[in-house]
Amino acid sequence: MVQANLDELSAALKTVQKELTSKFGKKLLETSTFRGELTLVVAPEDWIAVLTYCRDSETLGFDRLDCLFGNHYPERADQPFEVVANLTSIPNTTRVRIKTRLADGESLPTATGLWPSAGFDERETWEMFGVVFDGHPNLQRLLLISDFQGFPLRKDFPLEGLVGGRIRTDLKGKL
Amino acid sequence: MSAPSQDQAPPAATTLRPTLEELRERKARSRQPVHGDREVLTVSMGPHHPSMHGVFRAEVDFDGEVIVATRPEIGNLHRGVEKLAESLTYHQVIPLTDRLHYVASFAQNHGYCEAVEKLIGMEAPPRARFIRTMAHEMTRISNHLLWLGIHIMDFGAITFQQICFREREYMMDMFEMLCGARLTHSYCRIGGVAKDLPDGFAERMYGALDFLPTRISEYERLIDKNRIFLGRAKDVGIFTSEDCAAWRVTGPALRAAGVARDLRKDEPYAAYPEIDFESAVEYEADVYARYRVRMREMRESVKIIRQCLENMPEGPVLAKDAAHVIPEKKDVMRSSAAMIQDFMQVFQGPQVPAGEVYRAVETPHGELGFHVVSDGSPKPQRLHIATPCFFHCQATTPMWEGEMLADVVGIFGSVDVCLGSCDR
Amino acid sequence: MTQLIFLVIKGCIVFFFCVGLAAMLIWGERKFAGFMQSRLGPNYAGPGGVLQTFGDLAKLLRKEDITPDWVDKPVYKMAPYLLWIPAALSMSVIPFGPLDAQILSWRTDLVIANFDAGVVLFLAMGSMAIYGIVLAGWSSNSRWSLLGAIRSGAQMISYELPMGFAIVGVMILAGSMNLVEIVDKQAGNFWNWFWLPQLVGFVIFFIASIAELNRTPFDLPEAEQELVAGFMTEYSGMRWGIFMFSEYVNMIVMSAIMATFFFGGWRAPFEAWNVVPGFVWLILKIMFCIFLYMWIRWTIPRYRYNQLMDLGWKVLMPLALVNLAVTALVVVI
Amino acid sequence: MGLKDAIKKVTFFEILQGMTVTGKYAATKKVTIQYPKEKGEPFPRFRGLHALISNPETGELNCDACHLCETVCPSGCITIDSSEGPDGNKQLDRFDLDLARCIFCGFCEEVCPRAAIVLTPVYELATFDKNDFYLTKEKLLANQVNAHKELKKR
Repeated sequence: MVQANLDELSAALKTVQKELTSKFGKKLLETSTFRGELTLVVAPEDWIAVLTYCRDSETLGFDRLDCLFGNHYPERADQPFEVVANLTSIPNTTRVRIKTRLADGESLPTATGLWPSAGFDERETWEMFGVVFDGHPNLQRLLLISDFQGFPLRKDFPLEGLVGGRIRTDLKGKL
Repeated sequence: MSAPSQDQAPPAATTLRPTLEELRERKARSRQPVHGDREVLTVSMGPHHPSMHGVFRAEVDFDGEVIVATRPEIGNLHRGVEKLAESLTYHQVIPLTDRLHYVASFAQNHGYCEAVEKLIGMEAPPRARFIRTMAHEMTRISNHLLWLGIHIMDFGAITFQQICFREREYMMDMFEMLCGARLTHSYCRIGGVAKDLPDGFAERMYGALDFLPTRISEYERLIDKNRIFLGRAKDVGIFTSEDCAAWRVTGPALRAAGVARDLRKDEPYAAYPEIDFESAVEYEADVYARYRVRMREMRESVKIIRQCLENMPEGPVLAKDAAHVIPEKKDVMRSSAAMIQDFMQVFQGPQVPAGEVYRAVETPHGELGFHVVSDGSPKPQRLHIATPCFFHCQATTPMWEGEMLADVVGIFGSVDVCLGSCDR
Repeated sequence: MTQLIFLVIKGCIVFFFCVGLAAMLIWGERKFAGFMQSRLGPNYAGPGGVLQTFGDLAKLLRKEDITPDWVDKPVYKMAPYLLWIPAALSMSVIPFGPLDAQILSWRTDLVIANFDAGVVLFLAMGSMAIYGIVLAGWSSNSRWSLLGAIRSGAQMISYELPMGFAIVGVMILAGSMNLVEIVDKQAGNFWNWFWLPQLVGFVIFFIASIAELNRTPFDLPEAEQELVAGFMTEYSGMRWGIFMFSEYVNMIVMSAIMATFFFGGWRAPFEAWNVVPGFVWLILKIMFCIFLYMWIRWTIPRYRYNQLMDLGWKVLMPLALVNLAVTALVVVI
Repeated sequence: MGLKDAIKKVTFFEILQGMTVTGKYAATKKVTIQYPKEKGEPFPRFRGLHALISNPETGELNCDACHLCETVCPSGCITIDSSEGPDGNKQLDRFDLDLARCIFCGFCEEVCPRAAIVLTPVYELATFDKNDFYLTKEKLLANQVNAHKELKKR
């Protein structure tokens, strides 16, 4: 992982980094920068707290969740899944990335209470990676057919072949 | 009566800018009361509904003609672009991004290439940046023309669509001249653009720039003051700036809510910092404001293209970077170093550092973000595409509630949605 | 006996004129729409594509007429005819020439039915057409069709009233409900026609007639942007074709009525031009009105449901009443 | 609302204005190309049907069987088999292109170091037989008559 080099951050992002570090301190497991972008890793239990603070703090003002998605690192045995949230502040034009790492089968509280726009994102993350979001109002398959087998964006899911889905004949006459 | 042009940005209107509270109140007033206890009529809007945009499907509950609840459903056009991208090198992903939003495919190419260039830490040469800016604005014009025609057709005026397509055809011809394809351009490359401008391109483009503003004025004569259109578009589908932030509605819909958020200015890329333009902002947050924003953006785009053509620097269109760039064909044919670079790039792929970046660009329909995760291999470890349409489809739920059946498609169209981009 | 034969001949001529003109109008509208949209419209079948309608007809007849399982079959099958036969019947009261005209060696009235309640017949038959739409929508048992039928019912009722009141103005001026007499009262040059004294009435009638015909901007019952195809969503093949066809028959009838009420019927615009037979002028006037309908249809967007109701009840209705009162006052004084 | 606006409203000014626009278009020249009868001329860069180019004098294939196009193709529609020829050089045994898979991105043409594979401006690719989409080396070679004259300029 690229080490944190706070010098490459813009002034506004440095403030963000300072503020979040002073507020959460040790709860930020990892701080890294790359190409002028700030990435913070938090534990799953701090996920909502950090996001809430990012949204509600006057100075940070991250009022928009740009995207939320998952990632899969099969080489990390204990915590193979990662959920990433890109936050944007429209007035400050800053961005920050909050990450959390999850073990297989571990669930994460939903962010739909903070940003309703997370609804589709979390559904997609769930169907693609199998990361469950607790408290999500409607955690169903979004892009794939509703009885799709498997989680396609996991690295062990094959790219080609007839896996996962099938032609639906069971719904004949019901639609 | 001449159409209000960009130059006469109305000073009187600025004093009448509605505040957020006023907009909230107006929104509450414009929507019909929803009675939860009544019997509802559930219909399936799309994907076989003739005027639903793309293959979007929504189950809509009606109380009479008023929408009580909607359940949007997407995924009918899911092609697994993100999964597919993990098996292709960074170069090979470019044609896939075309197919995200096939109406504005250059904007997708551009966003992806900007993201990868940020990841690599390189910059395209100046001429390439100007060509990119120009092509991006051409895309914006052609996308807005298509949008305009379809949007007015959503309100029942069918002739408009054909008239707009006529001008769009000209822009598509320009793209064909530029890169060889009309819809799926695949024109942007990591480190520049594929080909230099062809001979006679600038003259043809100037011709288009000359007649486009008059045509836009003509559209405005046709529809801008029409009492039926005003009645249909004003105070309909109000979506305030706070709603936009909560539901990640971006682009013209956000600017129509009075937020001067334009990535071309806020996070400049390509040649935008060197170009003088202003982003169109309206304050009413309704369907009509979104229409106004797009009409003004088209005029701005004409100005930007003209500036690009006038200030276009000479030089190469691809960066001289042996580790990341497929060289130009004429170099490959001539020099053996370029040929080796060609072979290395194709067989090995670009040498990107490990890391992850998020880069968003202002496409015609909103902010398109590419999140590229690299583990140092020539193939992306993960490519997440945060398309505006994905969130716009989701935002139909709060946008439609309390509105009337007749405005379903109109409001949906006013945020400009392409389901190819939404489903990925 | 001769009169009976003449009646049959006149009826046949008018009927086939309506049908033939409607067929040409289908082509004409497509062509005209094409021209307005910078394209050519149908141009393959015959010179300039004039045979397009017959090609369409052949296609529609060959297509399978799908009757969905869930429809109310007798009503579903009957509905398309209900839409246009009543409307076509009101052609019988339209005079297309003077009474007691000489044709070769015979004399006959150039109108099928010359009776005093012609206006009432037209209004009654116009109201009948709604049954076709409502029954089609209702019997289809489809949600879109039902919504279309409901809209259509409400729309027809709302616009029948201003339309009726607009006609009453004409009736007061003419002093009669007989269409032959209404035309006679408009004798003279074109400024003697009723459109000038009844300008407001004419505008109301025109707007209401667009609504009665279900054409843009009032085509809510079949608005494809909202209701797929409204009341005819479930129809296919020739039954759908009849719906399309009936729209044009209705348009001809409505234009003929408008020409009779406001544009002097079969009379020439100038007294001296009456040497040209009356039916030529009538056809020209019908075509002019249809041209207006088409031009409007291909230019402007559609009203929303509540706006349509507002326009009908809050604008046209009071306006029609005021117009009626003023007309009555002027006539009395 | 001023008097002017009221007059405009009563006279349907803006609707008539819109009608003049459509009316004007009805009278002006049409822009349609009557497709099967007259055909649009693609620009030189147009990416259409593929062709393999051979040397006009010797008839020898330009292709060196370097597999670049096969590798770069994002949809994997090109299949190349090569073997060692009698003169010790690589020789092309098979060059198959599945047009039904091709996405016409033009990458094969762009990376080819010999200008052996090009995209011609032929755009009428519809056929009744799916097998016609499977282009073998012979078919691709026959296509080179369509290749644009200004090939070198591209």
